[in-house]
Amino acid sequence: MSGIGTGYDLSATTYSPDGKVFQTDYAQKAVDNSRVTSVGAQRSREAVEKLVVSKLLVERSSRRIHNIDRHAGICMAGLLPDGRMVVNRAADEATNYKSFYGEPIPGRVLCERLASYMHLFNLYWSMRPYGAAGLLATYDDDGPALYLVEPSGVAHGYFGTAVGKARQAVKNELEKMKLGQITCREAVVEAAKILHKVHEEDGKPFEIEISWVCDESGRVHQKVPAEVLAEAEAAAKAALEESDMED
Amino acid sequence: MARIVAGSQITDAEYMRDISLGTTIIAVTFDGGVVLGADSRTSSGTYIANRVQDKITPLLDNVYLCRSGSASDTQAIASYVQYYLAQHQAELGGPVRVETAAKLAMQMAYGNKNMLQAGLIIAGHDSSGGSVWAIPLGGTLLKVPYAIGGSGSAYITGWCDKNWRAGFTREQAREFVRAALRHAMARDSSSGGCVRTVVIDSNGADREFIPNTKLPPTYGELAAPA
Amino acid sequence: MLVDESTVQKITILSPNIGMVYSGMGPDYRVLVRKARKTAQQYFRLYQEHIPVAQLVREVAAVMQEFTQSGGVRPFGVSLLLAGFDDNGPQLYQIDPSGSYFAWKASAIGKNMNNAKTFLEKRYSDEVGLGGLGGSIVVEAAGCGGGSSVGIEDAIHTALLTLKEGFEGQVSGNNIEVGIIGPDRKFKVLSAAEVQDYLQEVE
Amino acid sequence: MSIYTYNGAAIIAMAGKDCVAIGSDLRFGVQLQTMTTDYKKVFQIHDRLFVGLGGLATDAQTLFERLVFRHNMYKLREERDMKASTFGNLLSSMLYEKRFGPYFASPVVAGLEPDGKPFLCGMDSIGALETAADFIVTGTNSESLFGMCESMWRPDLEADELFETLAQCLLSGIDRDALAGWGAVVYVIDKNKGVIARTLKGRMD
Amino acid sequence: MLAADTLGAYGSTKRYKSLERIVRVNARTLVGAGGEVSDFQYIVRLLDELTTDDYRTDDGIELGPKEIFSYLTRVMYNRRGKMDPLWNSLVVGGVEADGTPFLGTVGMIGTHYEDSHVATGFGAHLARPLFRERQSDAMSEADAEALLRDALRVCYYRDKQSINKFQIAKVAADAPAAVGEPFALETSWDYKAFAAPTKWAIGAW
Amino acid sequence: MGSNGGGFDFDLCKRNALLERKGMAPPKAWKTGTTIAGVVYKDGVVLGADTRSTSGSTVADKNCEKIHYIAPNIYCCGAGTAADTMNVTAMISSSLDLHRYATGRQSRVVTAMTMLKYQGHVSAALVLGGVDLNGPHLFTIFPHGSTDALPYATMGSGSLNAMAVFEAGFKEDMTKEEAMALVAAAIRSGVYNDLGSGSNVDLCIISKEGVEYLRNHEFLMAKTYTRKFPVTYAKGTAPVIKEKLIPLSAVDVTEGAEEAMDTS
Amino acid sequence: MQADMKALHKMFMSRNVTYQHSHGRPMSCPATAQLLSNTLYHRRFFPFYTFNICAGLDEEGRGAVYTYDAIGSYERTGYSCQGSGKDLMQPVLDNQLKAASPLVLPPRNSVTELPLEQAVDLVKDAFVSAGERDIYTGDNVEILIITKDGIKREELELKRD
Repeated sequence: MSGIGTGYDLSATTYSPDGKVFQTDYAQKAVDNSRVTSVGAQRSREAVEKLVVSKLLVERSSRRIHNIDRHAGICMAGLLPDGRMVVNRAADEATNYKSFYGEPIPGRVLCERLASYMHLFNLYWSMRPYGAAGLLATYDDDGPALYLVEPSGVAHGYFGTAVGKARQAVKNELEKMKLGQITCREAVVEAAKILHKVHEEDGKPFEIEISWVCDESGRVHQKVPAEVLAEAEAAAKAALEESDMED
Repeated sequence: MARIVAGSQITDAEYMRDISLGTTIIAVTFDGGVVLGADSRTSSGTYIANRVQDKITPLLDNVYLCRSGSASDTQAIASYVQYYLAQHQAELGGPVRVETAAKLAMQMAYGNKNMLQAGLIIAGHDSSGGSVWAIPLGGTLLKVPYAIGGSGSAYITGWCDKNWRAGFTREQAREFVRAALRHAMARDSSSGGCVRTVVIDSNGADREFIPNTKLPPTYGELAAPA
Repeated sequence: MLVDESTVQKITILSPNIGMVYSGMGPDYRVLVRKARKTAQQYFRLYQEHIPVAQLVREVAAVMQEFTQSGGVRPFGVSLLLAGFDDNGPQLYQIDPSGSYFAWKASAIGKNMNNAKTFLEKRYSDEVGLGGLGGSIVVEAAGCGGGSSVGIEDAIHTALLTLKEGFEGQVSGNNIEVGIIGPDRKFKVLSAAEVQDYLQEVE
Repeated sequence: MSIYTYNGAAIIAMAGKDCVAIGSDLRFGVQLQTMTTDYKKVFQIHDRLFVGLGGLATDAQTLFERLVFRHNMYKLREERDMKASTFGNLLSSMLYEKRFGPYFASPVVAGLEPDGKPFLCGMDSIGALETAADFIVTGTNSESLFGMCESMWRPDLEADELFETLAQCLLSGIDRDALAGWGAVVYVIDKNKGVIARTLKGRMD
Repeated sequence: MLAADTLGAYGSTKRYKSLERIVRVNARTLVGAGGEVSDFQYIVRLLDELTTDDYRTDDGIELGPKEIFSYLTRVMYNRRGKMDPLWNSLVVGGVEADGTPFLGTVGMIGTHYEDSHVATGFGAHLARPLFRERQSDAMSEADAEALLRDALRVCYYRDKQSINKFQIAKVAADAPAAVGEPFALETSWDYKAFAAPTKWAIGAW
Repeated sequence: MGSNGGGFDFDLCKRNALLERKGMAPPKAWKTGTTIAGVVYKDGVVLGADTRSTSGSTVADKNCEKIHYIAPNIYCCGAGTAADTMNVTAMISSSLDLHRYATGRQSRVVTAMTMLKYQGHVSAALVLGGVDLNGPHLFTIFPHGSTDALPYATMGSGSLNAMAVFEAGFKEDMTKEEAMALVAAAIRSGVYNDLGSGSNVDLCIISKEGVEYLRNHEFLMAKTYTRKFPVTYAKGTAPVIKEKLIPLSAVDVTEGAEEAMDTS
Repeated sequence: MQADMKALHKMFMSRNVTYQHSHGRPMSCPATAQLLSNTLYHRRFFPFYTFNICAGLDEEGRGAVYTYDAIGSYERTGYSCQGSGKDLMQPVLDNQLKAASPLVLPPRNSVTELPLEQAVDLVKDAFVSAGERDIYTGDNVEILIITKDGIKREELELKRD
């Protein structure tokens, strides 16, 4: 990552000798260091935990998960303003698609359009890449789906993934789970557990925000109902105590 | 003579327009007589002026007329034909042949073709059995096994061709007429209300009135609670 | 006499407030009745008011006069008595085939009108009641009117007596007709029964 | 321009207690040009009956001549003056007779019945008769006349008060009508005092 | 409470018989329409965009009937301004956030008003007289539905383009907007006089 | 007497057509915007009408009569051109009079209906009601000449409003009171909902026993405000230039002179 | 036309708010009158189908009535009336508020000095008369009385036929 001072990292149109575009890497860095860790799991649900910047912050006011259309939602990690730009773009794509084709935009298409949109910013010197990545959860005729769209323009479908500060820890946990079989509700609890576990070390207060789009929600992307969220958090805390006792 | 302009001052408000028998009319022969049928809706513009009009008018005891087109024109024609036929019957001293009545009506319709808007079907029973005569707008006269007329007939042309069979019994003929009318009324907004049928055979005419509620629903409609 | 007397109707109503009777040729009379009724209707159509007696008499007289002066037609073979009530009160008129007409207090036309008239002159006095019109089947008609005080009863009696005078055979409800009109301006032809009652009173 | 506004007219008739008043403007004009300023549109048939004729002047005049003829014939035949109501019906029949080629005149009849009761009626060009107990108006700007009468008229006005009310209605109504004006004439017919004719000064524009 | 029949007429043909003419815009608002179906579908698409925006902002605030009514008025008025009107007459019914009921109607030229009862097309002539007599803001839901049914029956009798298949949609403070299933009304055709209108009048029709 | 005995006179047609070609639009005849209605009840017929006639958008007559006499047992409500309804019904009424004189029998409603069937030109939409030997009858006659026989019917610009009330409220074999109430409600519905109808409600009940013509049966609304400061003009305020008293013409009636008459 | 009328009202409401933002006080009556004139003329070739009157107090607190045609020409008068009942009401107002004829001395100018109570009485009577004869006038009259101490609203029922 040591492009600093080499002069190769000044614009997205310059390659370093070893074929890297440092602007893109830096953008990815922005995402990785964001204090937000967002988790997508079981192909159609995403959860995100946000570090509470200060006690003065009103709970639930800093939103990370946004609706794009009835069947699609996105959770942004990385620079918040950049994230909003992507969300708005996603919303426009969804609206255009519907007004043109008369039906909701398929997940695949939305992801691909978002990816190419973000990729655009990696081609011209006058633009800097987005310092944000989006976890896109959709449910359409082809079933539920989860995508991760990165600043580089790369986007893949996932059963489960994570992005942001504690992404590696979360991914490890996810791999342990048999993501194919568990139901939506269980997935919410698992996600809450992982997020709590991951945050346990640095002890800073944090807030979690979970939304889902699945059969139970009538294929509509919406915030997980309050009682489900509470239940999940409670389970997560309980799980933490057990693990404290174990080791 | 200068064209009389009296009419110009009178605005053609909805109810002042000439009343039209939007109409579906039908007449069918069967061995031993004929069945005539008609709906009961007359309208002016989109307003139903009369929802229970009787469009099957007696010309003689054994000859009836189905009227479609302009209400005033057909009523005028019907009264003239009734008048001449009555005279003719007196003159003959015996029953008048259906064909004569049809010819008379044709003279009336053909003679005034550019002033009239009348689609007529004349049907009756006489010594030569049941017969149906169709007189469309221009005043042509055609003897036909069965005839359909009025704006509603367009919707049931196919249906009638498929379901018509020579040698209907009296009841089959009546059922054919009822079903044809029902389907026309289901699709043509100018036809509706109830179904009136008249069966004419050797012993005279038998009228039937089927209220709208007794008509079984067609596709897309709901059965009306009694 | 095989004639079903009840079907013979000599007194006719021309307009709600005017009646007429004739003596002479029936068919001629019918023509005049039709014309008179049409004239009355036309007047009403124009003014929405019933035609005054005098005007109708003038029109009928004019028609009859025409038939005395036009080619190809013969005068009407009838004398008419018209009685009516309008704004100018009760009136009785007589029209002759010549078309000349006069207003009478009481009058008689027909076969023995002379003695009938003399009879009337003797009987008549100003106070005799309102216009009354009598007609009998035989070509004989009598009428009396004018005056106001006594009332319609006397007018009828006078008329009946006059008819009886020159009547061959027994007078009865069927062979005598009486038409009356009073201040209610509604000309009525009495039924055979009513005539019969008055006849008793007159006996 | 409708035929009614070829000449221009404003006529009001009003009923009071045992009296009627009828008045009209005095302008005779052809379209926008004024020809004379003393053209009365109200005519006397007999001393208890007046008729006002608005609309096309030529038709109004012809109609008036025919009315006088018919009234004289009636008087000769029936030896009495025509009742106001009878005259109204006669006029209505005469107009309807020409139903398919009508006179373009809209008459107003005002008079006293033999028993002294006021009689008012008005008609359209084909004789649709309208009798009224309060007032009848006609003219090129009949709406302004209607407005005035509707707010000024009160029942049982004495003869003088009736005259004043009618004068005000006529003058203010005329002011808002380009084709009528140049002063006015008002006749007041009273059961006992007979007929008083007054000429009013109005704006000469 | 809104009501409509389910007929999509194509000229004088009763072509489509299960056309939903009342649409649930969101939990608190219903929109019904008469007239050109294609234009109405366009309007529904517009409304969908509006509600999707609402959905996306996901701030718990939803467009109420008053806002939708004013939005639709602007749409209709502006299209009329461009001489290319949406050929519809719309009825907007709903409950505000505080539960107060809302009812308004917009015509194709932008004429819009709120009232406690509205009706479009034939309804204006046939239904409103009944509403004026029997509607009161305090009436119970059952009475309101009965009144609506009577009005629908009259429209079915007298309007050529109607069928005996109706939908009633309701929204209340305590009940989210819902469009009911199509139903048919009982109708009466069995008066003796209907069976043989001219029995006692030979020569009549 | 009438110049041509009640027929029509077409002299002015040519001139009027010329004027029209010159752009002089003919004046608008008074129309009765009108709500008229009729209903058959147990032993008779009830007819109803409003009382407003309009000329354009102005009320010409606030209390005109729209129920016309045809025969002692037949009345007819008219909508359309005011003059036409008045005169058409009067013409038929007078020919029916003549007919009654000739037949000596009560006129039939069907006869009146057949005579009223005009083939256009005359714009009169009629609701004809009456009771004859065949019982109560109610017919509608449209301007172009078509007729309907109905137990309840409405015509005129307010016909839809009135029909709504009928369709909702009609029952067979109603009593006289029920029928009167229903027709009055129908007319009121027209009066309130239709611009062309207004003022009062006239009813006419015809039954075997006879006819009750209730003119202004319901007087709906009077003016809602009278001036607190009525303007009165003292005598002499109007600018009078000339004043003339026109003497009453002495009515000289010459007495009929007695003439000698031969009474041969 | 009701749609144009409401559109104008809506436009004025918003213009008044923006005016208040930039000027710190509501628009004066003459200003509103001028704005209405401009707005109407703006649609010179596709006019607002409305009858317009603008009334209020001018800067000195004196009553002001502005009357308009459809495309914006306006003038300040003492009194005015518009709408389908205009012809019916106009002469009544002239009669009471203007001299019967210009020749009458002393000349009375156009600004009426009727006391409030009589003015309201005249307005109500004018509407009732118009309601009688004009079929488009009726149901209800909304009367706004604008004085220096505020706007009072009165209602008068009319015949509903």
